[in-house]
Order: sequence, then C-alpha cells, then structure tokens
Amino acid sequence: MTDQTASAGRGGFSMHRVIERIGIHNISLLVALVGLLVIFGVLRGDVFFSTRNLLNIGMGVAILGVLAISQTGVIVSGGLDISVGSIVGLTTVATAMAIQATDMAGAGLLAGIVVGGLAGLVNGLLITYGRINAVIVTLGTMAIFRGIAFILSNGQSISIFNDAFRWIGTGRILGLPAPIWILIAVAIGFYIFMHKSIVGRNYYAIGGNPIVARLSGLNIPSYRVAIYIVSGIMAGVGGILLAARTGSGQPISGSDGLELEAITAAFLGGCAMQGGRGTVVGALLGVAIIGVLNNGMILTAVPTFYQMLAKGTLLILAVFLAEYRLNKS
Amino acid sequence: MTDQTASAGRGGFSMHRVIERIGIHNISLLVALVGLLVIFGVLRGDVFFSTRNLLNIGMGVAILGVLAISQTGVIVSGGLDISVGSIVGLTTVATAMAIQATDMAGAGLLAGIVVGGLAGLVNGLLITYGRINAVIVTLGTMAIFRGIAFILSNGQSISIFNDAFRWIGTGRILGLPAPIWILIAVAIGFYIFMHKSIVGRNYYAIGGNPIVARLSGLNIPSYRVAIYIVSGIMAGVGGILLAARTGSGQPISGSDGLELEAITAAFLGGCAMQGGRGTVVGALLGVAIIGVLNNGMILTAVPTFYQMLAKGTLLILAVFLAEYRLNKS
Amino acid sequence: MTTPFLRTRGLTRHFGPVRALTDISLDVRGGEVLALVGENGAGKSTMMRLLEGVFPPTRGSIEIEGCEVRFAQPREAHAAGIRVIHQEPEIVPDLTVAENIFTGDLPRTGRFFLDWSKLYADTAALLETFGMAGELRPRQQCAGLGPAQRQMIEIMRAVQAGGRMIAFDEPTSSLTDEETGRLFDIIRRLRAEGVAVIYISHRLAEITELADRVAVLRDGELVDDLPAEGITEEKITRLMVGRPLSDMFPDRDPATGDVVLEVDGMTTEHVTDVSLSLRAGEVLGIGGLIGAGRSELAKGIFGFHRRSAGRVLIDGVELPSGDTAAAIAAGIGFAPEDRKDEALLLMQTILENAVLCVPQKVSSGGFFSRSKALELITGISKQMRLKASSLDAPVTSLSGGNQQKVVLTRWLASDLKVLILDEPTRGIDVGARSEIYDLIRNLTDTQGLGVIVISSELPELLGLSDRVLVMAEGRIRAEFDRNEASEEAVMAAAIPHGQSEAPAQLEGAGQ
Amino acid sequence: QDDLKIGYINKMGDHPWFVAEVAGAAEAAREGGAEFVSQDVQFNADLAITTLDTMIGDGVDGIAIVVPDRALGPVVAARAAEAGVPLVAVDDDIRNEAGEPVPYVGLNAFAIGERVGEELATFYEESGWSKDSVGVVSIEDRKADTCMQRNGGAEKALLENSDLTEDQIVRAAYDNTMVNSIDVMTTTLTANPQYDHWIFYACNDDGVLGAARAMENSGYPADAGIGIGIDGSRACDAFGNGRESAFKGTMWLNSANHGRDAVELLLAAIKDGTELPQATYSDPEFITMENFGDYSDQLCN
Ligand SMILES: Nc1ncnc2c1ncn2[C@@H]1O[C@H](COP(=O)(O)OP(=O)(O)OP(=O)(O)O)[C@@H](O)[C@H]1O
Ligand SMILES: Nc1ncnc2c1ncn2[C@@H]1O[C@H](COP(=O)(O)OP(=O)(O)OP(=O)(O)O)[C@@H](O)[C@H]1O
Ligand SMILES: O[C@@H]1[C@@H](O)[C@@H](O)CO[C@H]1O
Ligand SMILES: [Mg+2]
Ligand SMILES: [Mg+2]
Repeated sequence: MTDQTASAGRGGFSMHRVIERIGIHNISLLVALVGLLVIFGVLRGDVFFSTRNLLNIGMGVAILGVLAISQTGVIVSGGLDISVGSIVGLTTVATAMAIQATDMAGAGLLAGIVVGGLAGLVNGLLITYGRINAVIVTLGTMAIFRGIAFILSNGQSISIFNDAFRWIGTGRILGLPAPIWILIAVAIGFYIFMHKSIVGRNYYAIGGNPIVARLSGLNIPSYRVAIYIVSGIMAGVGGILLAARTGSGQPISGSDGLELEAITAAFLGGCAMQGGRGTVVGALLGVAIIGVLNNGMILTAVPTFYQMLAKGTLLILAVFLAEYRLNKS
Repeated sequence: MTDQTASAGRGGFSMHRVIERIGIHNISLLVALVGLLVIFGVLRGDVFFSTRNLLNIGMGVAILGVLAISQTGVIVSGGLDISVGSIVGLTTVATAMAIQATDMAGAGLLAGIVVGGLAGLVNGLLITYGRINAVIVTLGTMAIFRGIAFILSNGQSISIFNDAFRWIGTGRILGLPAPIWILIAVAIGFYIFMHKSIVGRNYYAIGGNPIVARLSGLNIPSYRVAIYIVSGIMAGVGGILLAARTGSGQPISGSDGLELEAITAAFLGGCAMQGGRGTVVGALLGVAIIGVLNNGMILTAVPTFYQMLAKGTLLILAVFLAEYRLNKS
Repeated sequence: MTTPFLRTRGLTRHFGPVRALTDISLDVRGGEVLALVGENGAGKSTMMRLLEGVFPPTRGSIEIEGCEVRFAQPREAHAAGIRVIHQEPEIVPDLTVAENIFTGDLPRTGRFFLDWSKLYADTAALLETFGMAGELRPRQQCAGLGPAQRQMIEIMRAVQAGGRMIAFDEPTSSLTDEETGRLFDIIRRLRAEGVAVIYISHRLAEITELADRVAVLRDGELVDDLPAEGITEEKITRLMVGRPLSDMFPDRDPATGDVVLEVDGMTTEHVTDVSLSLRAGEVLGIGGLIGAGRSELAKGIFGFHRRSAGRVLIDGVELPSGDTAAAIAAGIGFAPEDRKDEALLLMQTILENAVLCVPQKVSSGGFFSRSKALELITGISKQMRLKASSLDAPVTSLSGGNQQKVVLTRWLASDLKVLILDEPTRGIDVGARSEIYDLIRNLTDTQGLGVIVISSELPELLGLSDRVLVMAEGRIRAEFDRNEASEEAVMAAAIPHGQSEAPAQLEGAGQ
Repeated sequence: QDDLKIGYINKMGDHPWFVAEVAGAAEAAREGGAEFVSQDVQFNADLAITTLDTMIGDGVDGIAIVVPDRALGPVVAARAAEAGVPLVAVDDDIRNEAGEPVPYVGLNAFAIGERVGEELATFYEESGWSKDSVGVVSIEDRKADTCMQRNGGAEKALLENSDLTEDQIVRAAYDNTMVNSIDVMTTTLTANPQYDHWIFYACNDDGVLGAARAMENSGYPADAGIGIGIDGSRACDAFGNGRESAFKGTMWLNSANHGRDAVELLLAAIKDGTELPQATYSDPEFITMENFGDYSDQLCN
C-alpha cells in the first residue's frame, strides 16, 4: 500500500494526472495508432499524410464511428445491440422511400431517425419488459428488421435523386466532408452525455452493478429502454449517411457485418463485456485504428487474404498491448 | 421457515424430481419444439413426419449440433469462441489438401482434427497466457484463420474424390446417416463429460466464479487452454463433415456465420453470458428447434423475407417463454 | 405517545415453502435506535428488504406516519425517507469512490450536468466525517477495495442521502473496533437529529451499548420487543436461541504438537518478510486493523498470491509458490472472509458448493457420484446445524450465516492439517458462533489440526487463540502468548506507528 | 402426374438479382401450372445440400439451382440423378461426378466480361486520352470465382483492343457491396496521383457505380472516368436523373429471364420428355445514358 493520503493529488507531478485523465487504455490505443501511422507513413509517405488521404480515412469510418460510439453507450449500460447493422439497412430503405414519395430531403431524414428510433424502442421494450437477454433479442430483431426491410423494398434498391439529400453524403463545410462533421457532432454529443451528464454517469452504475443502481433508486427500466432507442436513432443516422453516400436505399446495405465491426471497435476502445466500462474517446480511437489500417493496407497494396491476417493480428495485438500496459501500471 | 435440516429430499413426489432433473429451461424448449412439430405436422403432415424428412432434419443440423455442444462447454467455462466458423472453413481446406496429396481418407481426418486442435490451442494460449478477452482473441483469430484458409487454397475450392472419405458425409449405418451418428457420439461424449465427470463439472465452477475456483485448487489456465483445444477439435470434426458432405474444401462457403448460429443455439439452450451455466441437452434442443424451423419453412414454402422474420421472432419467443416459465416456478 | 415513524402490521414473507417472516407487527420511532436481533436465518434481512421495497410482502402492511404505503421499488422507499445499509455491501467497481457514494444522488449543475467539483468536495468532507480520509480518496476507483472499505462506502451512501429512517444490517461485521466506534458516533448523531434507526448485529456488546429498544426474531417470528434499559448479553442470547449458552471460551491447555506449518521470510506483493510457525493442535490468532495485510498473508500461504521471496513449508516440505492446488493437496484449507466473491459459487447448489475441494472423495473413476457426495455432506451439515430446505437448494437461498456454514462444510469434508479462517464468524449469530468455536476446539484437540484465525473482533481473537500475532502495514509487528495478550496490547501494536513517517524505519516488534 | 412441383435453390436470395430471378421463375411455374418452392441458402454449401434433400424428400419434380460453390456440382448432380429429378444449373455452371456439364441456363461469365472490355476500349478510344494518363482499376471480389471470370474477360478484351498495358492495372479488392467499393476506389485514387483518367470494371453494377461515386466525391469531372457494369441492377440509380457520371453503361442481363427459362425447360422435360439443352446463354443488352429511356420502366421500380 502506498502512503499517499487522500487530498486527491492536487498539484503534484502532472504527468500522472494527464495519464489518469486520458486513461491508460486510451494511451495504449494511441500508441498503437501512432505505430500504424509511422508504418504507413514510412511505406507510403508520398500520399499517406496528404489532406486528401486523411479525409478519405475519415469518410471511410464516419458511419462505423457513429455506430461504435453508440454501441459503447449500450455496452456500458450492460447490454449489447447486434441489430444495428440491420437497422442501418432498414433505415436506408425507409429514407429512400420517404424521399421517393415526397422528394424532400427533410422527409428522408425524419424517416431515418423515426424508423431507427422505433426499431430501438422495440429492442428496448423486449429486453427490459420481456426480460430477455439482450444478445438474444437483438440477434432476433437483426433478422426481423432485415426481413422488414426486404419486404418494404421487395429486395430492390430504391434510387435517391434528391440533391439536397445526397449532399449529406458528399458535401463539404469549411473543407471538411459533411459525414465527418456528423461524426464529430455525434462524438462530442456523446462525450458530454456519457462523461458529463448525470444521466450518462448513471449508465456506468447500471452496467457496473445493477444491484447498486436499483438500490440507489435509479429507474433501470427507463434507462435501458432509452439507451436502445438512442442506439436505434444512431443506426438511423448511419442509415442516412449510407443512403446519402450511395444514392440509394438497399436492404442488405450496412447489414453486412457492420454490427460486428462496431462491436469490435467498442471493445478495442476499452468496453468490458459485463458492462460498466468504456469511453467515447476509446471508441473513437478504436475506430481510427480500424480506419487507418483499412486505408493503409489499400495504399500499400496488401493482398486481400493477407489483409484478413493483418486485421485479426492487429486487433489481438492492440488489446494485448493495452492490457499489458494496464497491468504494469 | 421450515425446520428441516438438510437431508436432500430423497423420495418425495416424483413429478417435481423429474422436472428438476430435466430442468425448467429445457422443458420450455421442449414445449417450443413440440409446438413447432405440431404446426408443421398440421401444415405438411404428408411429408413432415416421414422418416426421410426427419433424417433430413438431422443431417441438416449435424454440423451445427457438434459446434453448439462444444460452444456450450466454452461458454460454461466463462469464455466464448467466435472463431469456430473460420476453423471449420480452415479445416475443410486442410482436409481436402491432405486427401488430394495422399488420396487417403485417414489423412484427411487427421489433418482436420490436428489443424482444428492447433487452431484451438492458439486461441487458448492467447486467452490464457496473453490474458486477452476471449471475445477479442477469437474475433481476431476468426479473421486470421480465414485468411490462412484463403491463402492455402488461393480462394478456390478443392475437390475431394476419395470415396471412403465422402462416405462420412453420405454413408449410413443401421439406416442412420453417418453425420447423425457422429452428432450422437459427440453429444453423449459431452454429456458424460460435462455432467458426470469431475473435470467437466469443474468447468461450471471456473465459469461461475474463477476466484472461488482458484481458491478451491483448480488449475484454471490448463482448464481454459483445454476447452479451446476441444472447441477447435470439434470445429475440425465440423470441417470434416462439411468437406465430406460437399465433396470439397472451401475457405468460406458453409462456414461463414456458423459461429453465430452455434452461439445462438447455445444461448437458446440456456447458457449464460457470464459463464457457469448451460447444458448439453439444452444445446441439442436449441439445435433441434433451429433444424425443425429451417426444414418446416422450406416445406411450407415460406418466402425468403418472411423466413427472416419468422426465425427472429421464434428465437425471441422461445427464450421469452423459457424465461417466463423459469420465473413463474 | 406520538405516531411512530414506521409501523408494520402482520408483515409476512414466504419464499415458496420457506416462511422467512411471519406476522411481524413492529413500531419504529424517530430519535430511537431499535436493535433487531436473531439467529442466522431468523428473517432480519428479509424484514429490511420488505421495508426498502426490494420485494413486496406476501401479506401485511407497512405504514409511514400512519399512512399505509406500498413500495414497488427501492426508489419509492427512498422517497419516503427509508434507507437501508445492506448486509452484503455492493459497489460499482469501475466508478470512483465519490461516484459510488453518490450513486442515485449525484450533484447537478443546471438540469443535466454532473457537478464534479462539488461531488469531490462533498465526498472529501464525508470521508473526513467518517474518519476514512486516510484510507480512501474520492477519485480512487473502487475495484480492488476490501470488504471493510466497501462496507464503509455502503454506509456513507445511505447516510449522506439523509433518510428519516436508516437501517443498518450488520454494518460492523467487517469493521474493526476503531471504525465501529466512529460509526457509533454517527448513529448517535442521527438519533439526536430525530432519525429512526434500526440496527442489526450479531455482536451483542454493540446492542447493549447502542440500543434504546430490542426486538428479537426467532424463525421468522417476533418473540419479544422490549426496552434496552438494563438488558444483558445473556438475556438477549436466551431470547434469540431459546436456551442458555455455555461459556464461549473454556480454558484449555496450549498445544504441544509438532510444527506443521512454517512460513519463513515470505514476501508477496502485499506483505513483507513474514515469518511464523504453527503447531499441530494450536490456534494461532492474527490481529490488526483493516488493511493490515492479514487476508493477504493468508492468501500468500495458500498460494493464491505468488511469493517473491521466502518459503512456506508443511511438515517440512516446501510448497511451490502461487499454487493453490498444491496447498490443498498438502493439507491447507482456507475460508476467505468475502463469502460472496471468493467462497461461494452463487449459481450452484449447496451440495455442489460443499464438495468443491474433495473431488476424489465424491467420485469413482473420475466420475461424480451423487450418493457418495450426499453421504459425505449430509453428516457434516447436520453437525454444522445447517438450516436448509435441501442440499439441492441453491446456495443463494441461504441466510448469510448459513452460507458461511457451507464454506466451513467444504473444508471439513477435506483432510486437513492446517485450516486458515479469515473472519470465520463474520455475520454469524451467537448460537452458531459458539458452535463454530466448539468446532475449532474439536479440530485442534481431537483431530490435531493447526488453525489460524484472522479476526477483527478482539474478544474472539483473544478467547480462541493460544498465541496472537499482530500485523500492521503488511508486516508482523508483535507476538503475544495467550496470557500476555490483552485488548490494549493488541491494539497498541496494531496501530501503524506515526502515520506520516516512512514505515520502513519501524521494524517489527516481536518476530 | 397432375400436380407438378418445381424447386428453386439460390445462393443469395436477398440480392436484387436473385429476387428478380426467383420472381421470373415463379411466374413461369404459375403459367405452366406447377407449384413452386424456392429457398435462399445465403452462400452456405451445407444448407444448399440440406435444402436439396428436403426438396427431394418433399417430392419436387424438377430442380433449378444456383450453387453457392461450384465445387458442389458432383454432389448435387449425384443426388438429383439418384432421385431421378431433372436438374438445371442457373447462373453458375457445374459439372457432375463424371466431369460432364450439367444443363445450364445463364450467362457466360467470361464472355460477358469480354463484352465489357470491348465497350471500355471503344469509350477509351473516343475519349482521346493519352495512354499514360490512364489508370485501370480492376475491382475484384476474389472470393467469388464467377466474379473473377468476369474481371478476367474484361481485362483480356480491354488490353487486346487498346494500347493500354497490364502494368497500368491497379487491383482493388472489394467485398461486393457498393459502400465498400466507394471506400476502396477513393483510396485507390489517392494512392495513384500519377493518373488523371480512370477506366474501371467489376463483377457487377455495385462495384462500378461505387467507383463512379468515389470519383464524383473526390472532385473528378464525369468525363474523367469510364466504368461499365454488369447486371443492370444499378442502372436506374446511375441514369435515372439524367446526369452524366463515370458510370457509362452496363451489360443488362435480365435475371428474370434466367429464372423463367430454367423453369420452362424443366417443365418441358418433365411433361413432354424434351431433353434439357446443354447450355442456354442469355444475351446482355448494353444500356447507356442514350438508350436508358427505352428500359427505364423495366429497370426502375
Ligand atoms: N430469495 C430467497 N429465496 C428463498 N429463501 C430466502 C430468500 N431470502 C431469504 N430466504 C430465507 O429466509 C430466511 C430468512 O433469511 P434472512 O436473510 O432474512 O435471515 P437473517 O436473519 O438476515 O440471517 P443472517 O443473520 O444470517 O443474515 C432464511 O431461511 C433464508 O434462507
Ligand atoms: N486487489 C488489490 N489490489 C491492490 N491492493 C490491494 C488489493 N487487495 C488488497 N489490497 C491492499 O492490501 C492491503 C492488505 O489488505 P488485507 O485485506 O489483507 O487486510 P486485512 O488485514 O486482511 O484487513 P481486513 O480486515 O480488511 O481483511 C490493503 O492495503 C489493501 O488495500
Ligand atoms: O453474384 C453475382 C451477382 O452479383 C449478380 O451479378 C449475378 O451473378 C451473380 O453470380
Ligand atoms: Mg441477514
Ligand atoms: Mg482481510
């Protein structure tokens, strides 16, 4: 036992404070990220650090980033949402149909958000009031939402010709593409929510120890339902981005393994299976690592099959290093 | 409070004992299964209960059954093996290559088992001695093993012409197809192991509370590594069955997403996320439900998109009913 | 007399066939400390859970200031001014001490935001009040805290919220005397402020010291409700158990057997250069304040922690480091203090928990034999007077004290040379307690075991032990023989000398 | 034999291509007075065999199958032969145990690729670009062998009919989805700043339209790229608003025709004993901005 007494190390050496604030785990991720940047910088310095390429990376992970951040919220609360990929697919369809019917970008946005929120509500109600394991529920609704998307669209893609809407996927503000702005907004919003707001902090208690949370008088059912609604809405945002980027609504789009990538990023970012742990910054770093890796491997022309090897190895290595440093400290 | 001092209710009313032995959860699954049988029996009584169709159902879930049972073991121990689908793919390739090289069925079997076991060993070592979360490790090795399978096969399927080997997928003994015999053998073996043997029962302790297990003198690392090796070997058995049935080794077709189905079946069968709970009989019932549903929906010509809806709904409903009954008792 | 703050009428709660609580009609007044006593499983905790709305009563009603209430949720009980400090403290491991204490009552700025600076300031002040400032920091993560620290967090959580009735369910079972003293000051202050206090404890001395009124539960029924004025421990015991108890600590001759356990210069991550020896038939007590490293010493011997230096020998044979299996094989048993997290498999039955360490005795040919297991455990559990509906019942359905008996059953089933008991009577009633003392006697005197007892209760420590070691700051500070050991001497050795000085300068007293 | 039943197994029932194909098949069955069951096997070889067994057990009179893996050919052919059920392979051709081709309806993957390559060469010539300013992107799904055949055909014909050379080809791996194609192409553009003009082809419209979108998003004018797709499933997205892009055309294959042809051939064989023809290839129709108007009713929903 150290002899440091209370008074919460005001002053003192600040390096320690800095580390405590950022979090050991995030520092490891940062190290891993910098490592990748150095590797790809050396191999393809000619283009890797160009503004254009950095924006490419950002665009490539905008949707994943939104989903990884909201997934972090769900996992912190002690749950899991495997249906997000399907919700993305479903909302692209809803968005495209709304725009086809009205030719108004706003209608598309509204449809995406509302349908996403409703899907999340279904998840939340089943998990909370049906008292069914979140993994089971969202595995089930993954299939259900996908089925609905197919039935609505009859399996065909629905074209979107509305330019205002398409702008969301391609337009720029101050040189930065709109999807990146949206990711930034979502990240800041969630950061404030998860780390600064009372409600957000309570999710850590609920996920970390539901008994404490219940005995402390937190209304766990409402919290649970709310986080799945939020997750559904964020999947709706993802669906809107996807529809805007591809110019169409398509039921399979997004549903192909997107949830797994989002969950991977969240875990990479420091979430714990049992809940109560995870940060927005960590999720973003996890997403950044995935994005840089995807981009760097294309730039350095790593053959497809070796890309799988590399991705798997990186995932394990990143977490290993993170845990290793964590234990040492 | 009763004044009974523990004497372990020998005798007493036997219905209660019967239920206790089978387990409430399993009874709910049985009810769900019987419900499905009745539905499909009514709709397609002409063929549904024919021996041939029942055997088809059995054949259809043989591979899934093997994987769901071993996944149950892994989950009981407090872990998860997401890489099994990839190991199946990898072992079909290894098996096919071995047979192509030697034209000996035995070589194929050996290759499948050994490669599966090695893959499991890698998982086990990384999880146990690398101290990395099982989800992360097996997500990573899922990509790695698939990458290796693609590299070995160059992404092409490798045909198997050896008749002795092909017999494993198609031959019959006493009227029952070989894959069903293999599933039966695996189920009985695991049942005895998990529920009767001391070593198997210890997995419940390790998954239930690793600290208690250690303080009770269990050597957790060896147990952990062992269960992943077993999981890998069982995936190898799955790979052998797949290769024998399809007459080819192929890195992806047939193995993609198999892990999710196996995990679903295990959870359906009563496994708990945090470990320490789950039974072989439950896993088998879960698998049977999936198999009957798949078969019945083909026979009743449910359109593709509605099949998704039906599967998702069933999964949720089955678990809901199970939990509901569990709570009532 | 005015209307009492809280009144129950015919309060009843059954769990299937188990009648945990029957027909309780009881008043609790503001400005009064009502002690609730009873044997393990008498229904005390069940009563608290009903009051806090954790689950509803089977029958009966609860009134607050004359109005009937029905709580579906603890939240509703809190709103009505009722707070309960639970027997098994619960924390959120990944949150800070401050957030843990204020869960559910986090201070706000504006409508939405958490006021971090106020949170930390309030926590610091609270820690000061409870004398915990030296031990806990507001920003410290709660993962890794010991039971005592968790217990204090649980207490602070309930007290800071400021209820009108606060119930303490065995708050001191893992606290030392010093902390207990501070807690009593706080309880007295609450009483002076007009708060109604319910106090549950198996330490009867505390009851006579603190209570204004004593209510006694036996087998779920209220058998007496009387003023504390002039009440004695003997009388409470008689009411609880329904019979008088013999002397708890009869005199005995110190053991003279051979040395069975020897620890030589053991250093682990948590303890430094510890040496001790234990003879067959001897009870070695280990005292010290919370955090002194006693549990860590036990875990070092048992091989749960790795040694970085030193040796542990059983009958002269050295045990490998960090190998619990080897320790068990060599004949060491260890009952940890933290039942829920370290001793019991909560998803399993009593029987499964009891046979965990004796696979060879309950199997044939590597296969589990239920009949062998039943035969082995039925006898021991009878001897332990385990109260359970069946050995196949989930271990979680037992009361705290009976859960501890399951842990002891586990070790009695095994062939031991040395048994290490960490807080063996934590949360155990007088009746069972004296049974456990008898059992320890029996183990040493007739079976020749060496027993190490770690206890924060000085009377127990001194009464049981042939020899007492005192630890502070991870080292052994003093050693006393049975006749030299007194509460004063032990306490004096236990207090870390000069909190501000470097501990390394103070070498151990009697090694 | 009064009530006939046709079984239809396809590898990817949720892809628009197969949705249309199955619809065509179902319609043909209805017109021919037969019952119709179809099953999506989601690229799962094992499920394909289980489905085959189930359908045979259910007493179907003829089977059309799009196999998830062409190596399944011998097993599928053997089971059908054993049950005496006529079999037609659709879209992906297969062989039986003896190595003989199973009657086939669909496209000739390599030949279609060649037509794409020829059209690309023509567009290139008309563009007047200098050889050195052009990067060629082969957007490949290496996991699907019919895709690799299409790319192979396109590559061969493009190089034969133009002055472009193999060293100008950049190989970009995509996972058969449009978003992924956007990301992969975007990075490829950035990685090769030496080229001002781009020619690209892929397995299908998703790959090509994704690449065209990537160029658009990266600020290239519509006439800086030439891409030609296969299958027509994205033609409406590309041409529907009448705006030029680098997506210059697509080889439309009406998959509904494949389904219809397969079922009609099976019914003829079952009812009249007509022998199943060895191969029935459907001809693609080349759709560009110019002629899109003639097809938009069929291509847009
Ligand atoms: N959830 C439950 N399910 C079944 N039985 C229960 C449950 N909770 C308590 N009991 C039973 O109710 C009785 C009273 O238990 P309770 O925990 O209230 O005792 P207690 O007086 O607090 O004992 P202790 O002093 O050991 O803490 C015991 O027999 C216990 O086994
Ligand atoms: N997991 C851990 N990580 C860090 N420090 C720990 C951990 N467990 C215990 N400690 C510290 O080790 C020291 C010894 O604690 P220990 O629990 O052994 O004390 P003790 O004398 O047994 O007191 P108690 O009466 O609480 O059992 C304490 O300072 C404690 O905070
Ligand atoms: O997979 C392809 C599909 O994308 C479509 O182009 C038709 O042919 C199939 O083989
Ligand atoms: Mg109690
Ligand atoms: Mg201790």
